[in-house]
Amino acid sequence: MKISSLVWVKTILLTAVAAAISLAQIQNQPDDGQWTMPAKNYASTRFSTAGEINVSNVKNLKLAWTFSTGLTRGHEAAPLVVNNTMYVVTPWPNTLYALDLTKPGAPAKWAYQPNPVPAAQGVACCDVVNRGAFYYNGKIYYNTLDAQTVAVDAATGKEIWKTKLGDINQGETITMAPIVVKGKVLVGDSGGEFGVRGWLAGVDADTGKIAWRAYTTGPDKDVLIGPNFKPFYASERGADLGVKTWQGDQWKIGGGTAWSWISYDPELDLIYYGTSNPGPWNADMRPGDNKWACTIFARRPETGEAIWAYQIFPHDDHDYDAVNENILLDLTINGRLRKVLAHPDRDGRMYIMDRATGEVISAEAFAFQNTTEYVDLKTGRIKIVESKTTGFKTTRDICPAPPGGKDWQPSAFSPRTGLIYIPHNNLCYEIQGVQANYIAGTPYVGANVKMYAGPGGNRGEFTAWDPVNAKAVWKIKEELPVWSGAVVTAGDVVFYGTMDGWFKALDARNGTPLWQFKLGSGTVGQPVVYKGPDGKEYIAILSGVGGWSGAVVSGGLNPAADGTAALGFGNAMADLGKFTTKGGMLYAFALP
Amino acid sequence: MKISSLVWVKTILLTAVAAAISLAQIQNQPDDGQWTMPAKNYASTRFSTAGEINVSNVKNLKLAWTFSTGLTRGHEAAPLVVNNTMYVVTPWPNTLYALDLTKPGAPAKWAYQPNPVPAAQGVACCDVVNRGAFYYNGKIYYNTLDAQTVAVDAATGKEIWKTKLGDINQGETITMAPIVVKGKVLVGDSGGEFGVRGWLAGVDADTGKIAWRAYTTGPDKDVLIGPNFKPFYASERGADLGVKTWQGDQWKIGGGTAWSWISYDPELDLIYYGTSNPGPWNADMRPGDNKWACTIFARRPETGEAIWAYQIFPHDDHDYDAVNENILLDLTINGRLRKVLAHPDRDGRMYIMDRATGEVISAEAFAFQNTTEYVDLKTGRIKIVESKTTGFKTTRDICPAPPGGKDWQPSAFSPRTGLIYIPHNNLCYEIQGVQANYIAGTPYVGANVKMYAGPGGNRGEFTAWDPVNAKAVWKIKEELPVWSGAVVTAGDVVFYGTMDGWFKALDARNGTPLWQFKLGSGTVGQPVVYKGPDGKEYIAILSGVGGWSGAVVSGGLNPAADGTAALGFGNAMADLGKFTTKGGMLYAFALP
Amino acid sequence: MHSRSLSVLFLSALPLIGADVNVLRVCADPNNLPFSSRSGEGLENRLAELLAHRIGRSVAYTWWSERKNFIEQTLGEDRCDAVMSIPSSLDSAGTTRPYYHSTYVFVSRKDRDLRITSLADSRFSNWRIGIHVVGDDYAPPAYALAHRGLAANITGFSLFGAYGEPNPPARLLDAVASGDVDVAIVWGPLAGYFAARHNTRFDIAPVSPAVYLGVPFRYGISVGVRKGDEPLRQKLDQALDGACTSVQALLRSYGVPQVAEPEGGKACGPRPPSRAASS
Amino acid sequence: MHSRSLSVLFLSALPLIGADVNVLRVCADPNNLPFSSRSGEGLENRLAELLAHRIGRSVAYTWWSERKNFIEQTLGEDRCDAVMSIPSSLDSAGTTRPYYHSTYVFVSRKDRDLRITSLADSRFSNWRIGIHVVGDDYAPPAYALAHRGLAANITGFSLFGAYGEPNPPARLLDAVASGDVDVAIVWGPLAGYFAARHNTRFDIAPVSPAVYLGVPFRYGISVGVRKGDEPLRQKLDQALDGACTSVQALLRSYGVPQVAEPEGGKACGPRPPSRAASS
Repeated sequence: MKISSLVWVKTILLTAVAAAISLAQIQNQPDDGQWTMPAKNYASTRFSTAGEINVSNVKNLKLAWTFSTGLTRGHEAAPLVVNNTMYVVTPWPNTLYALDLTKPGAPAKWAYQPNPVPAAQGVACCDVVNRGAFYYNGKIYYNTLDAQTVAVDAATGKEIWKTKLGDINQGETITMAPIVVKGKVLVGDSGGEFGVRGWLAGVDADTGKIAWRAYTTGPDKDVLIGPNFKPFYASERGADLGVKTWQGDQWKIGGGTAWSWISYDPELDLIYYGTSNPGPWNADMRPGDNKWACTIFARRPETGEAIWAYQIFPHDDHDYDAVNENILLDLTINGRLRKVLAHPDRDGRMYIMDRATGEVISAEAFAFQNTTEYVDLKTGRIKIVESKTTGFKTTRDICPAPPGGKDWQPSAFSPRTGLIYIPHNNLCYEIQGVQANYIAGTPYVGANVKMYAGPGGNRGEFTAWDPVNAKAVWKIKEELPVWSGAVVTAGDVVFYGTMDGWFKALDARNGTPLWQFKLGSGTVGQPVVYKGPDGKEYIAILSGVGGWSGAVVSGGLNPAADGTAALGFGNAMADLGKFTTKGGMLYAFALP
Repeated sequence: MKISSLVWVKTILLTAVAAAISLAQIQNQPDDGQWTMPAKNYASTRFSTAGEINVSNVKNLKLAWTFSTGLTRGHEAAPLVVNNTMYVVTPWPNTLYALDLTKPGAPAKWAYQPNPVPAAQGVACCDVVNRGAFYYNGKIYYNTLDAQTVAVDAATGKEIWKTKLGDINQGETITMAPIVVKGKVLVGDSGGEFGVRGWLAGVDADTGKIAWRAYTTGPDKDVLIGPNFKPFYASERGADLGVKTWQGDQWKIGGGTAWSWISYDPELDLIYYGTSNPGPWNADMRPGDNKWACTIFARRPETGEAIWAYQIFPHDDHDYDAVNENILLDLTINGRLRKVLAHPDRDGRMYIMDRATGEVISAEAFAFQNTTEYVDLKTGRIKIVESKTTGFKTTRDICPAPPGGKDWQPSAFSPRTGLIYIPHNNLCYEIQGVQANYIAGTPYVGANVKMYAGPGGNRGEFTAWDPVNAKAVWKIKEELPVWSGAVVTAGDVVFYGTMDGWFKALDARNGTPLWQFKLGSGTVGQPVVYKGPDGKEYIAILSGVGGWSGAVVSGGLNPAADGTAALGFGNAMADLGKFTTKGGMLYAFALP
Repeated sequence: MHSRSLSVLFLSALPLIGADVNVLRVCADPNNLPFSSRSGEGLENRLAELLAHRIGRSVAYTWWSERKNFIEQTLGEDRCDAVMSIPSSLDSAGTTRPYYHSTYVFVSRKDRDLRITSLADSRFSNWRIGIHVVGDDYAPPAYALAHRGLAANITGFSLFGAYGEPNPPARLLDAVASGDVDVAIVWGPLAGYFAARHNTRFDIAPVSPAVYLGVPFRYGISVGVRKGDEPLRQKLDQALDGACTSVQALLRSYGVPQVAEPEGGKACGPRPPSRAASS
Repeated sequence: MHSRSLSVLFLSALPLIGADVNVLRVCADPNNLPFSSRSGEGLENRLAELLAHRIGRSVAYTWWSERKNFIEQTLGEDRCDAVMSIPSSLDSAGTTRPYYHSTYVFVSRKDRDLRITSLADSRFSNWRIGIHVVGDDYAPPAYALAHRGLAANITGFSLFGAYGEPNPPARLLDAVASGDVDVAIVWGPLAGYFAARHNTRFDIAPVSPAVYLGVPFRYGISVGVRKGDEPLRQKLDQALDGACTSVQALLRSYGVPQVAEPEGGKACGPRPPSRAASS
């Protein structure tokens, strides 16, 4: 796909599209100006009905106040706003701040310290991030890096319960934001170390007791696959596929963590989430489809019982996790109203699926990719480009790179434009045989992965996607991977931040840049919109560069990260390069 | 002095006062919109001729961009602006950033890392602060916490030289901003540990070689007192007073460091600076005047030779350093044009002195104080209130407390209003006998000092002072000590920041609050004014709470620092209390 | 074949970086004999090993020079769980029961036979008196002397000296030996340890009175924990009780001069009912 | 009286917290025998003491578990000056000359008398083969076996295991002993050390060929320093040269199986002209 700085791919009739969409989820959750979960609602649209800030006046947007976290690692969390209080979860040590929005400058009311064990920092794969909290029934729920889930009284900051869900000694950490559905706090693990066997757990919201745990690999009883499991495609049917699609006992250490987003459809009573790549990294070491890694699951929230599953990328050999967000929309496609989920995958394709059945309706590429030819809508099977597979060989010019056409950074959907706004990457890579490495006294060899910018030379993109027609409508090029989330409002303004510290507002209809502000540090956070006690609309975002994307910068992708020693950049700063410095800060913007 | 939130003490005729002032220093340094030294000019007025931002439009002031230092200790430095580049010195590890103001968002051009030894952090008395750099002849000069002075190429960030001036193993550190006069970089030491013998050094700006070093205590040859030494008062005359005013060899470990500001009068060719308190702390242990601690010195910049000296507080028993800034002004007082220095001292008095001779013209209190009755203008001797002396006894209700009516935080002077704008404290203390302590395996006893808010209950004040009539014109109460510097402009706006994170603009004529902005962290920095490459006027300040004032908060002065454990604040946050969080960030403001 | 000895060896191999329940994290000065040293030769090193063993943990050190704000920067910032020696009367930390009581002592050359017993001795006005300066303050006996108008007779010796040099506190005993001062007034454990290792013979006598103008010269010494860490404080108290005879032997081996407990209890008796503060 | 012995004792008492020119700051895993342990019993501990002594410094450890990004998080973030063992061919750090070369080895029960010498052995297709998994990757011989279609025969044993447990790498030898696997392919120093301490008798033979499909099974091991820290690298090179016989004795005492250097030089000969990379 050839792109220029701002490409108007297709003119759409806004009113027509908007009319074509039935918005049960969104309309069922009237917007009271609060922001009680990172994705704004169970449908995960990140759409605010606030319209005070609009395409005409957003150019006047000004910073209202700031709040420093005093920490310097990656800040990926979405702040929450409930009852005129803002809740901010920091990276490790995972402090929860409650800021009083009724007072000038939003001073802290209290801070809750979960005191995660310091050792968890050494286990985290990709910086010690946290992606936020969830408000439910007077409590704030979130996870700590040392694999615990906590419930905190939203009014007082008092700890209600704390439950250990994983073991950092086994390589398990938790970085995701939980969601709470029908009294269950839903939590999945992260784990970069080989040997983790992924899971999603349901924890009782009142007591903290673990009600169920659904493993990603292993026999059906562990995966919570039972008689009600009705996957759409034949390839997903059969007993104990979580064992049989592996060699020997490899499923026991097969990865497939559930470290990212969960959505929920109250009408169908189904939760949706994706699982991560299988382990180990080298695909030649694990023949087979490696189920249920790289899979989207639909489960019952109260029991964890699997209802359907769809493995996006069998035998994944590019680290293409299927963990990205699933946006629940009701769309009229080919004249038929479909209850769909929209899933912009690491593999660079936007999966539009029937969320009741698991059928793939379309799976077109939103990012440049050359690893797959198409998804066979009959069989559900993705058609792999053989020349781009990896394993024990050298492969060049593979797109996208392991962070994917898009990583965890969440998209937004506007019912007014009918578009999905996707912050994403434009990265390719090559594997050049093996290189020596050394851990724990032992030499080993690992793939020598080199990532670089995709076609056009820009490493990031921001794409507006028409999910009905399965096409990009406009695109913005960004120098660096766009690693922040997006948010869109009824003012038809879409917001996102960049790793070099610009917080941007675009016209949601056509991508015209309307406003930008230079944050102190690059952002990998998630913008949110709320109504202040003064009745005004505010946009808030955490800055504080880091996360895996920080590792991307430090991994040689950014040419400025090397060679600047002569200009005085020491080793300690090389990971952030010339684009930005570290430091966690919350920024709240409003019209004057 | 009874004060209300905003007291209009005296109406002054602005034009009359302005006309009465001859402003040789300021007029000799045409303002090109740069900010090349922390005090703006050698006269240390911190007055900018910029008038674009004024009392009418400052309410529209908006944040233009931010820059994160990624550090969380106290940020006390003034940024510099030279050739469209901003230079920012951080707290330890004392990184020097060069920010390119010609590019959107002012990205870093380079960062210079002096790599001070980590051990210096353990020696610093009062947080690992740095108060800024000095631009001279293509180079940036500044000091590192481990007692070194560095010269860095302002264009490239390349180190030109680095000279070790002190020894952290002896308790010496450096936190002050140097000034460069006639090819000499002037640097003084800090040192909280007993045993330091204070000094000011002149270092060759080209080579880094130490040209001279003037000790504060000891024989005249060490103090660089020679035949040209002509103090105004008889009490300052006599051979080797730096030895004779001590018992035995106590002068060898007598303190008197020069850790703060230096001013320079090019016409008289004199530099001015003050020395710190004598050691040890308990005054009963060191009978005598303890010269030349608590003294203002006038010296020749090229040789260090002392021309006059005036000991403000002989035998200091309240830790009343004389290190505060000396603002050089030409004022018509009692019908006579006087070349004066204005020195708002820790003891709470504003010393207006003839800077050619060392004569005290007036010394009235700008802060509430009860330790002294008056300064005898005939003898120069301060009249002590005996009941407020300390030593080996319990004394209550002593004002000001050891941080003084004002600490290092620098004042500003406007030639348009004729007023000095003083950010300062309103603190009192008591000494309740002794308490057990323990260092290095040895029990000892120290004074049990408790500080608390002065009259009115507010711990800080911002005072506009008429130096001609030696009276306050207006005062603003602040909840916390005002530990940031001040700056004033030709737009008649005065700026300062507070420890709870408000950056404020007042009408310089009457103190009317015009604008305020909530910074992410409290500020103990120094605001500066510059003209951007776009021709617009900018105000910049570092936030990032800390410094000794942080210790004040943690020392029990702030009742919120205790007892909040139940609301979740852990020990690690107790030093910052409920008012603010940590984190270093530069903020640059401009009109839209 | 050697698996048994190996398993013993692994008992002190610690699993993870950071806090761990099997580890007693101790902050100590790396250059402060006789109390602690990085090489583990100090009284506090030995005591830490002994107590940790009794509570089923192993010792992990955070080395931190014992200057001002030591307690705040170590226990206060959670750099460790315990420090081995602090005065029992200190407010800024939780303290176990005292495991010894010692006193400031007069130190003079044996061959001068000065027989000093009291601060009230009139000869002090003719003597040069060496006293440690500790941070910004003198050691307690200096205050009593200054109160008697003898400030000029005092020569201060930094307890720290140049920190890189070995053994700074011993400089004061060197000054007594060389005659630079007539008498030194030194904290007992320092005097006992360094005098025993000095080429000069010294007379050592406790400072009397024990308290002067409210300033104590005798101090009970406890193990310090974070304020509120009651579980650890109690464990350490039990360990001190159980190991009392070993602790006493340890103190003797370092030449620590002990004085009777204020309550008149025995060193290895039951724990006194309330905190045995010295001031 | 004891002043002489005291001064020796103070040689290892370090002055200040943090960087100091008299200290060699070494990052090491606290639970990774035979290489390193917090108790100082590992090969790397001994080597660090030996080298530091020769360059006139003392050792200060930063304990850091040796997982992924170990080099980046230790040397890269200036937590230390050196790590004792890294492959000579590693790009992410500066490396001294190799001080030993070792190889992956086949380990089988002696009583089974399997006489394995080559990865090409056709019996592998019938065997269960135990191989360490290192982070996200298998140890090198696994790739060769997978390439031969034997992935299903491989059982992975985490090199880390549950990190809190003693001695995780030894589990693989236990599996050979118990018959859970027929053969293990293990990095030589691990095999040599743990086999000598095991109750079972093992046959140990170097993996051949030495390189298969570009993947080396033999590695030169060097001391690592920060990239660009040429002064320290050179000092350590000189120290390794000067201490060569001591280093060789040390390696023997830990049972490290050595193979000839690629250039055919001697272990204690002059330094090879260029970096002796293994791949």
